[in-house]
Amino acid sequence: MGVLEYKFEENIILTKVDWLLNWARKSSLWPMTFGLACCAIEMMATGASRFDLDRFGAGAFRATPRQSDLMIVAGTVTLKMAPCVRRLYDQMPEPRYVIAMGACTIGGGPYALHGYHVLKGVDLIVPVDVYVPGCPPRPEALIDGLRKLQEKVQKQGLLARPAKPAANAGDHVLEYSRMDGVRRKWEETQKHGGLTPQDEEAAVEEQKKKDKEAVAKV
Amino acid sequence: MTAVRTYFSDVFMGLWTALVGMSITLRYLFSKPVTEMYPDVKPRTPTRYRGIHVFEEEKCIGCYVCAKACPVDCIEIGVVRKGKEIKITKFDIDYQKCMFCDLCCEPCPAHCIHMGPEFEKASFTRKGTILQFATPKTLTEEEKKVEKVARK
Amino acid sequence: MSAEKVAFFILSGLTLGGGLAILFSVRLMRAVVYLLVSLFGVAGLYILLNAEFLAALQVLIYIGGITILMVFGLMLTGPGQFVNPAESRLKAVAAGVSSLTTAIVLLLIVKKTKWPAGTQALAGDTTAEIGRLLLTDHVFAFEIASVLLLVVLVGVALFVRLARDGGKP
Amino acid sequence: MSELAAVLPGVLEKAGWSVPGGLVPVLAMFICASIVAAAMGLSAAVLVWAERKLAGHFQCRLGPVYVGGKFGWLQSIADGIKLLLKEDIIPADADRPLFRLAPYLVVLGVFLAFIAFPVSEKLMVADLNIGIFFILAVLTLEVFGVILAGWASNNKWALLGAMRAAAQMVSYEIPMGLAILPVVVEAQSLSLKSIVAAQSGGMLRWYVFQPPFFMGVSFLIFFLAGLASLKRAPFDLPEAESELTAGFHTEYSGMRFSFFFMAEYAGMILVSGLAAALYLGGWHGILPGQSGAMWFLLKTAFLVFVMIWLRWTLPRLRIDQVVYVGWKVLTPFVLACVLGQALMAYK
Repeated sequence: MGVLEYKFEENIILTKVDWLLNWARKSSLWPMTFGLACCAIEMMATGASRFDLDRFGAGAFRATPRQSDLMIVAGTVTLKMAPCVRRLYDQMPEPRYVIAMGACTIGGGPYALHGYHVLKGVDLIVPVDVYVPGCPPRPEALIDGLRKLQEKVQKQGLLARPAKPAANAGDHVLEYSRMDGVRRKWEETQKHGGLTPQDEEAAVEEQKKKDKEAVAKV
Repeated sequence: MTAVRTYFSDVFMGLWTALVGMSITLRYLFSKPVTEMYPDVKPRTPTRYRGIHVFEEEKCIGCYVCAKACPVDCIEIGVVRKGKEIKITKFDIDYQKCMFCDLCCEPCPAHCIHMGPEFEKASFTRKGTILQFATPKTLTEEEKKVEKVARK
Repeated sequence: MSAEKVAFFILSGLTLGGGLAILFSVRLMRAVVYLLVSLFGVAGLYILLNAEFLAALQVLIYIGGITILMVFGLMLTGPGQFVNPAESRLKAVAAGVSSLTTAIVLLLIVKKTKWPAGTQALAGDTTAEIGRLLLTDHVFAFEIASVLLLVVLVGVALFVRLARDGGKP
Repeated sequence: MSELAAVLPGVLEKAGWSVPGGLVPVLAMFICASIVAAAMGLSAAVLVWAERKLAGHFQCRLGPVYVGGKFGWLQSIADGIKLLLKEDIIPADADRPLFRLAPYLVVLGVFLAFIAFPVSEKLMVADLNIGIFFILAVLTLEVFGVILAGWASNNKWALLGAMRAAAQMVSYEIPMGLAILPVVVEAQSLSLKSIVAAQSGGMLRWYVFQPPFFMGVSFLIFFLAGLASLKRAPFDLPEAESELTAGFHTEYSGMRFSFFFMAEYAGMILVSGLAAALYLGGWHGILPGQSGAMWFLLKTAFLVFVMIWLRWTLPRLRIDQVVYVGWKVLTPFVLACVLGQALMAYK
């Protein structure tokens, strides 16, 4: 999609085409079969008969990241699993979306303060589109998150260049570079054994500061 | 001879079991779907369901007991006390951490915090998952000085 | 130029081009794909000769059977180049001599043979005729071929059995 | 197609376009090809929607509801547009030309097979005198494409899927090919048109119901072998999700993946249609004298429904079970059927 994106000024026809393309994307968000912990059970329930994710066209769970559009990160992301999550995200073709499901995924959950082995929020490694709180969220809550994501997808500008940059245009850059900071720090400390949560937070803060400076310069 | 008999009975049983399975699925095809039409029909959560908290600000006495009881430290309370008058300036619950264990509601002496029936709080940002329950107030300079914000 | 002629040149181009490509490709898997192209060209030529049955047979047996068998074998290897060009000079010389002799012999045969030109078009449905001939005039060849295949089948089954039972028949 | 070529000059003259006489057959060819392609794509889209809807109801769910209209009519359209828009990924270590070629081969195989597809007496592109044999032959292209896809992806799951596909398809082509022999012996022709024409005169003349049911058994075998060659459940080992991620198309995304998808669903229609034409009397109706494309489509739709029904009923077999069924059950049974029918014909 990269070739055509944002190459045209906004006009009526393009807005219509945009609407159509966005409609197609939001009505066919195929999730990846990918569960990490207890939230995955609720995710499966959401796909099953009583809640039926397929009603929204999002029921075709694909086993391979190459064919899926949506990664529902369902469950605690441990530091050991984090690189795999990131790799799976990298393997998905654009446009791709991420739903962070459950407290652990959003910000570490019960492990937020003292969990030495848990990633404090999956948005440190992949850009998250919708956060669904709950421990674990009800299937309905996940469906609510999916609906929110559909709203977001419908508002995307694809072919037409948006009149002004979207409010959160810089966010993803921030998320990416922040992740790089954490990763680097983590790899460094790996050499002399282990990374404490304080180290990680410090790295995040440091990177945030750097990002802000970089953004301010731009 | 038994080998031959097993062979033919296996073939027959293979076909027969497939047919039995198919008759069962056919029955389900014509039975009524059990799906709940969630966004159109809102579900009624069970009476003791532990969803997003309900906070009654006027009852709260700002004693921090709930925050102390919280095993994951997700409640943040700000209070301004002037004599007997209590002003709750902040009552944030961080749903990045909250695990809906109900331990905050039990010790509350004023019975001002409850587990509610709500669950739809999906947000586009990480910050959006920290919910502010206290009504926003403008504080005077004097009040700002005496405000106590506590996490625990 | 009539449509048949155009088709003939395209198809023979495919056949010969595919054959040449097999020779010059260094990756085995691609060579198999070129073989596919070449065999398809041959099948097309059969259709031009009104021999649809033979064409379908060509596709079914050669593409559906032989190339798939080749690919199946190749899948046990990895991607990349396999041909090691000219290990020794002696081999290259031997290969050159043998291919040259083959070429000369083939040329001589082509020159000596009198190619009878068909004077009339064949009947539309050659399939029934093939079937009749196979079971009347050529029944002996037909039966010999089937007996040979049966022997191969039984032999393979026996070998597999021997391998499984550890050499005891 | 020949009818179209005969009618075409008149139509062109009416429209006021002058086309040299030599180009008319070419033009007819193009028109036929585009009609077949459009019909194939459209029917595959409808079938994808139907399968999702039926799958839902088989599991007491609803299937697509919100996407366009009441029954999610537009679901396949949305899927199609989305797949078009997806990023097209070719893995760095893949064999690029072969990786690109494979999906086209798969679609080409099914597409070519539709040439001899007998919808009704008039509605078929070409009545080849080797019709059914031709279809079996070009379907092998699909097998080749699948195996090529698995190899070119340079992915272990894709490779394993492709090897399974090769083993399975080679072993099921034999019962499938042999299963049509009783019909050919009875009809004395390979042309689908004359095979169907030989079954006119009511339901009892259909080949499935011919005593002593050699052809009934071979219908069952043809259908099962067809399922296996389409890689559909319970024979979906080449793309077994739980063990091989997505099998031979693990590395395919977006448009290229949708080619495999389309070929599978078009193949379902193809195999069902063939079974309907060979054994269920094609375009002939239940009562003598009834005929028309409607009947053929109804029978095909029913067989497609049975395929979907089977998929949502049975679990996946193991690879050794699949090969066992192919070689040790279907092949002996179908050989017995061929022998029996030949003896019947000899009298």
